[in-house]
Amino acid sequence: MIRMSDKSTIPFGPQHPVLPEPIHLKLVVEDEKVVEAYPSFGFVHRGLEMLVQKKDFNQMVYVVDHICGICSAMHGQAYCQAVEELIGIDVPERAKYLRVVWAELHRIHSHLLWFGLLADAFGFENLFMLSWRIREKIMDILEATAGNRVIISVNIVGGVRRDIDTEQAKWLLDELKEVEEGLKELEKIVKNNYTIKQRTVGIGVLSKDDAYMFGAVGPTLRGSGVPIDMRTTGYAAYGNLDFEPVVETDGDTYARTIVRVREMFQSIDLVKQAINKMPEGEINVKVKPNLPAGEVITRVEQPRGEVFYYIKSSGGKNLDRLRIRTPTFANLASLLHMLPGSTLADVPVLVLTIDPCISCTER
Amino acid sequence: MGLKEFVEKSFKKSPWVLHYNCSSCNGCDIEILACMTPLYDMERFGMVNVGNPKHADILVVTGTVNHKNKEVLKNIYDQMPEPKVVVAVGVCAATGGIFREAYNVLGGIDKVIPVDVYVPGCPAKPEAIIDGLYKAAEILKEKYEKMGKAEEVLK
Amino acid sequence: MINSREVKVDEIEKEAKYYYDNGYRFVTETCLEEDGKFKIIYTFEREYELENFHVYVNPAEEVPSISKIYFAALLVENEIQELFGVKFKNLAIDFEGLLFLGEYSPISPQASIEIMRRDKGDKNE
Amino acid sequence: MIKEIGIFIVAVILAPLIGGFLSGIDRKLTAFIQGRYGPPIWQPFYDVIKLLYKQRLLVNDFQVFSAYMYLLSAILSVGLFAIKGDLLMILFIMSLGLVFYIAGALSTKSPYSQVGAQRELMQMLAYEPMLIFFAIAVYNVTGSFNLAQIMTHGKLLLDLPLMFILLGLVLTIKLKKSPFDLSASEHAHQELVRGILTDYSGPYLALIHIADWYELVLILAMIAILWSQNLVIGALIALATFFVDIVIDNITARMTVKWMLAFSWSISILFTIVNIAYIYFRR
Amino acid sequence: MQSNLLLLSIIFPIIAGIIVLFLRQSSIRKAFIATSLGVIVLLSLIMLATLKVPDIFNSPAYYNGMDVAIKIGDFALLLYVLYISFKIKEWRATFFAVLQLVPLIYFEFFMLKEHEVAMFLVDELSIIMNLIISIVGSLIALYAFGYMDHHEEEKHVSPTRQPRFFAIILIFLGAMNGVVFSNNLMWMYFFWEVTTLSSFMLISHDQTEEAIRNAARALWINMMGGVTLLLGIIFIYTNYNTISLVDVLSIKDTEHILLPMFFIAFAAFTKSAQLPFQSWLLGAMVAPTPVSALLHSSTMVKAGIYVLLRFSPLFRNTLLSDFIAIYGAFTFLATAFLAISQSNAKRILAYSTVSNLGLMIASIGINTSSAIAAAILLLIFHAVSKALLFLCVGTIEQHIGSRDIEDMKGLVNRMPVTATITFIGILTIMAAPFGMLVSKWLIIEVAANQIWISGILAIGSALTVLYYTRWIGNLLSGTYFSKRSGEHINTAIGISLYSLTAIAIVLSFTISTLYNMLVMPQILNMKMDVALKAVKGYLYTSNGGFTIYPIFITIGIAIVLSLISIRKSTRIAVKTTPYTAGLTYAEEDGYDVRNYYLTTFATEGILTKYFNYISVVLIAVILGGAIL
Amino acid sequence: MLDMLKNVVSNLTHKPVTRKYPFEKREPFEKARGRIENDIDKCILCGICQRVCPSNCIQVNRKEGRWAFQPFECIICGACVESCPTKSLTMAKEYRPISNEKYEIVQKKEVQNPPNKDKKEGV
Ligand code: NFV
Ligand code: SF4
Ligand code: SF4
Ligand code: SF4
Repeated sequence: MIRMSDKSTIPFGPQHPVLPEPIHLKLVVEDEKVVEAYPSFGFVHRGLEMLVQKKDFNQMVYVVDHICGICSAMHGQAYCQAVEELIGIDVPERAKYLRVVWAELHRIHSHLLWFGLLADAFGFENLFMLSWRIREKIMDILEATAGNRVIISVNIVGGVRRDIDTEQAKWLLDELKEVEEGLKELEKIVKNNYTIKQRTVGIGVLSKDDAYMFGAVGPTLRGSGVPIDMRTTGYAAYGNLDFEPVVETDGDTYARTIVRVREMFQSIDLVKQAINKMPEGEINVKVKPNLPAGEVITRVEQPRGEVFYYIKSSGGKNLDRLRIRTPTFANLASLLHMLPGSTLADVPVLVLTIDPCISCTER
Repeated sequence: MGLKEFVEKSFKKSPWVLHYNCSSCNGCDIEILACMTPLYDMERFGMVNVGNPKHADILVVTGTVNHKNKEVLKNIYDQMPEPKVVVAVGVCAATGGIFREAYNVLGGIDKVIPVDVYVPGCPAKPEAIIDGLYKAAEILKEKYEKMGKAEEVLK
Repeated sequence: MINSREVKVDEIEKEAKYYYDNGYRFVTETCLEEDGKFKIIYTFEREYELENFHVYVNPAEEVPSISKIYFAALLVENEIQELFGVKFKNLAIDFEGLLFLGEYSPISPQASIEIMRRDKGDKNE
Repeated sequence: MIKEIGIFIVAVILAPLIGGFLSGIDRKLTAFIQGRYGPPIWQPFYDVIKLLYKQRLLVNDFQVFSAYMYLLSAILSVGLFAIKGDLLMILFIMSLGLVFYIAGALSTKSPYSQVGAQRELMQMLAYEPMLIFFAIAVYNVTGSFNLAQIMTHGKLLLDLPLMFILLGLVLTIKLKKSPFDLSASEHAHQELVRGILTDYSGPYLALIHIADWYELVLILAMIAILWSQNLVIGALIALATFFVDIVIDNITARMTVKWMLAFSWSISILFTIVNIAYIYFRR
Repeated sequence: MQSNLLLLSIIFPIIAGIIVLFLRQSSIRKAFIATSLGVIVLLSLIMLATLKVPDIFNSPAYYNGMDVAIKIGDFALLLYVLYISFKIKEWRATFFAVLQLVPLIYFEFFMLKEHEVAMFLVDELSIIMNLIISIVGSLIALYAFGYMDHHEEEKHVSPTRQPRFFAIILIFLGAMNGVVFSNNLMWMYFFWEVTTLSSFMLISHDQTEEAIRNAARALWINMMGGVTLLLGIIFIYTNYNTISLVDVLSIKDTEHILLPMFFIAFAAFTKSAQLPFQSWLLGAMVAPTPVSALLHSSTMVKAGIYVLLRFSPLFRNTLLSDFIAIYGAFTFLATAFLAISQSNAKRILAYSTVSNLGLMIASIGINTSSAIAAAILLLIFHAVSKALLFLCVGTIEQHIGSRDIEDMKGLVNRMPVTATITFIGILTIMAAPFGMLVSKWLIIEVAANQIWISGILAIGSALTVLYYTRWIGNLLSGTYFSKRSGEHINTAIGISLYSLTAIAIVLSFTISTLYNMLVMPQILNMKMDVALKAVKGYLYTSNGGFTIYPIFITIGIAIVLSLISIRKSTRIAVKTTPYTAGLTYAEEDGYDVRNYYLTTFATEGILTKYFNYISVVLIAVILGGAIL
Repeated sequence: MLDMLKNVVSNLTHKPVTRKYPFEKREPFEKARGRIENDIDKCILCGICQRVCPSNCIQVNRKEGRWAFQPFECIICGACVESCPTKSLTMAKEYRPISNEKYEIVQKKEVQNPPNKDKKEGV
């Protein structure tokens, strides 16, 4: 007698249109209800951490920039901050502000991108188009200021490579105003659309304690009511800027969406503040070609949460060890917690609710 | 216009795109997605993203091949019906780009499947991707013409 | 610079429990090679303050997993097990070395000390 | 008889042209709604022709039969509609085709197409009763299921305003548009890859597309006969419904199966009862 | 002569059955049974050809003997039921047996004034029933040759219990003929009880605990029906002083008829396993499959429908009739719902049977000429198709050891013939242009101005399509890489499967002839105007029409085209694996999707509970309709 | 849903925002990084570019006077351009055109022209 299993198993990925990135979930479902989910990663694993052995610490900036195309500048920033701390140099003030500007622009573009994908995951094509349309403005800004649309590679150890002059700054603020208008429209849509609420409210609920103990970070954590935001530690120029972590308390997909939408407004505000407060001056300092020995941990708030950089050096041009724990990696545990018990239709939404970035995760 | 011409034109006018991200850094992927969005709108050329190899004519691959996804890439390629064209977007897909030396990377996708069009750039600009796809559509048409002959030979 | 204290391998669980009970959040574990041994740094956080401790592991030793205490440690421990070849015991879910690497990838690629041999058949899922 | 055969053939030839054209308009309009230009109007024809001449990729033999069955029954139902057959019978023939379409998808062993097929079954469960309700309501007004007789009535819309809305709903479900694009969707990005269509490929996918066009025309025709006094107006009403459906597609997210069943059943039962009560009240 | 023929068609199977009991040698027994079955079929064909119906037939020479025998039989049967109910401690059966015994004694000895009534009333309805009983019944019995051998082998039954089995089957066939031919209501009652008893004995055939428990349930529920049937007859007699069916049917003054009609309808409900009595039919699925096919889908449960049809003119245009319609429609919908949550093929078929019986009852309740026609058509087509499906499931179960439709995934590769036949069987039961669907069309068409009923029917039919479609999908699933194997089919099994398939298709194909020959005259008998006409595959009423040939042609074209396409494909097509998101496809432990059983909405248990409550209320309403 | 409707209506009444590439080409931004170009005349073959390149895609061979560049490995980061002492390396704003095959750009110092010589790369 050939007995098939009582439950259905459905592969979700690696090639799947909802997730632009390859990740495989083996879903065990009953009717449409997901009973268990077994993840399998590694389709993007390249082994970039080990490139420290082959590239010197200056070249590594470009490598970490290419860890991910979405949060690339912030990876560079985190890495540079770590190395700078290791060497013990102080970055010029202007560079710090510039880093804030680009980081926050990245945050906006990343959130808009995510928002589009989420809309796509619950089948709202028009919203996807809308949010990506708004996003193109940011891409233009990035290209105009840094030279590339996606991987801008502006950070180097000791500062930044490019400057934003006053004229460009003014243009940038004008463009941001338009983005802000678009975002307002977007916010209204999210808050008032019945179907979106049906698909997000109460989906993927993560309680405050769970979120905290599963080590969730970023909007995933803040959507559950825990106000942890690395930017409040005041790295780069954040110490001089005025902002509060965005927190929502419901802990469901909707709350996380709202957190991200509000963060975009916050980011626009931060960019404005940074540009207004930006002092004149140098944008980078020269660094010596050799590193001192030591280990450093830095943490930087990425769009998806805090990234954790550990570097260890024992002198020389190359680092001994670079270790990156990305926000998605930290959030995956929460995802695995949320998946069982959801419905199949909600799986894409749930996967996207933590805003997964697999290339970050797997490096 | 005769039927034959119309069919050939159809192949050029309706290339369906399948996008597979094969350990890329997302940079190229989001640019491909950007091609679908209103500002670049690749649907003007009849290109739609189908997400299913069995419906696709053009396989757009970003990123390098690593040990885990080379089979996936091969499977997807095999499940596409002829005529089919492969476009490698980004330098990763061409040679492995900056990841070449990492331990889990095999190199460009041409190590696994034949590639027809290379779109350089890191990431490739949306304009370049559209160029690439347009070129791919032309190659698709040529391949169809060749395939028709192959079929005649079979008969 | 980081400060971290050394603990013994069999005290890991106790320490983790201590942090758990005191409301610390798990951040990550970092593995590196030092003088033919593996050093695993455990990092916890409370109110933006990091707390670290580390252990030295002999290549042949098995490390007790804290994934039963902190579920979040599951992935990182699997990762270390896979990329370095350090064996963890009592993992909540053991991916058996197929979390990141494929069947034909190099074995424990981030470590120069090789301890793991792959003798499993087809499990590439 | 000869005349009827003539009409049958003409309808069968015209319907896919109209259907393809409409779906071209659909795509163009959707594009405009999203702020872009979109494909040329003739795009669906290019697509289908291209698919027809692609290589055949088969998973099993039954697939082929299913695709043909789906297409042929769609053709038959449109033809019968054109020669003014029995409304109920047309609906049954439509569902015959669907049975094969779904069974074909179920038989292919791809998890996505199977889940898609299951969902399509649910969708069928949602709209099939609506269509029968519609037929019944029409009967209650005109006293007949025969289209010829139904069409003598002229302004059915005034009697059946709610059933008209139901038909609009059916159209949305049939077109696989948001919020009901569960089993597959017009757009690629959805959780089931292409859902029920996943394993149909090449020429067979083309057959299914053509069949979809037939069904689109059929449902639009059903809407049109609500104003059979002047079929031009009827056609305009149908097109307006089509337009509204496209707009709805663009302002809603995809919903879940559960929601769809609950919604469509409660709406259809409520609307039918209210509407029929209204008919008797008007008498 | 003709009445002797009728008598023979009742007596012969019974005698043959008794003889079979003593034939211990397998080959002789089989030969004997086969000949008897042949005789039975022949008899019914002769009757079809020669009987001038409708008419009453009498054979005074045998009347008294029969009558006395039946009277004795009545008591013997009830006492036997008492005995077994004691033995298996089924007190409800005891209770109902006593409840029958007491009125029976009173009725037979103190009320009934002896006067002779005609023995047989035969009209087209009886002929139809008789044809179903003999032809379908014989084919099923033939099938049982192969089935029972395998069954006993599997269960290690020794010594063989086959003589008992076939004896009961044969006796049952005779009894069924008795039910449909009898003019004397008391005879009908007797045969009715015989069918109950044979059902009990066949359900408990395997003698397992579960079998006995379920058989006991079937027994007591059907005994309850027996009580009400008897009560109905007694009421009729007290009011109209007759137990002759012909006389009853010609009653003009219908003032007192409704209450007995309710009782009879109640009996019909129990026999047809309508809600809330469906549990016995589901339990009966433990019986060997031929039993399920014969008794519990195609013939015995139809006795209820037959009785209702028979008496339907008496309650035409009454509130009772309307309520029966609603009740039937409700059963149709509710059991269709229940069927959706099932993955056990036999339970699906059982629920579907109940559901279809409900549909027939609903259309009898609607009680217009087209509705009755639809009911009769349904009766015919359902009997053939459902028997076929049951037999298919039986065959499949013996091969793969499971009757779960999930286990039938890819069956077409393992058992190509049976799977194809099952596929066709399912098609004949749910898809146009086959008879079942045509009848359904007719019912919806005639019910169109009864909103409640038509609404229920609309949803119910969609549900029916749902649970059959996914079964088809499972049967035919597979890829070019699936393991294939040939199939060996036992001759007896083969003959019956093939002939049933052929009958199912041919009957659908010749639906207009069938209608004109057998159904329409029956409608006329019932003194109704014929609204439904049929010519050359075109059935039409004044409201609409259904034509079947174009659909057959369509299917034909599809077959031809796909054959061409597949043949062409072998040259240029690539046989590929199903899409699995890019993972390497593995045929055996690939990804697998079960059907949706909607268990997240409601489970069978809960639904059954609520549906039972509703149905009890509905029966109470029917009673109200009868009294008012 | 009405907010979305407003958006729909405004989109329908306005011209699409699509940039009609390739029919209308946009001017690249001032700072855009398109592709690197080497003015071999200015190049002194110092090899700094080779050393800073994170992607190892420049090979300078002073003896042979050969400056080789793998355009399909270059990530267009601009590090080489910034560090080139003679500014012989420049960043062009236009992106590198697509191609049917990979190639290598080899420039020789001694040879006057042609400056660009394409050669298929043998990977
Ligand atoms: N935010 C972010 Fe990353 C990082 N680090 C992470 O998961 O996007 Ni690609
Ligand atoms: S080519 Fe560049 S942007 Fe594209 S995937 Fe590779 S590293 Fe990322
Ligand atoms: S750095 Fe400039 S000058 Fe030196 S080799 Fe490179 S291109 Fe020539
Ligand atoms: S742009 Fe960057 S990657 Fe390209 S050659 Fe120059 S340094 Fe190397």
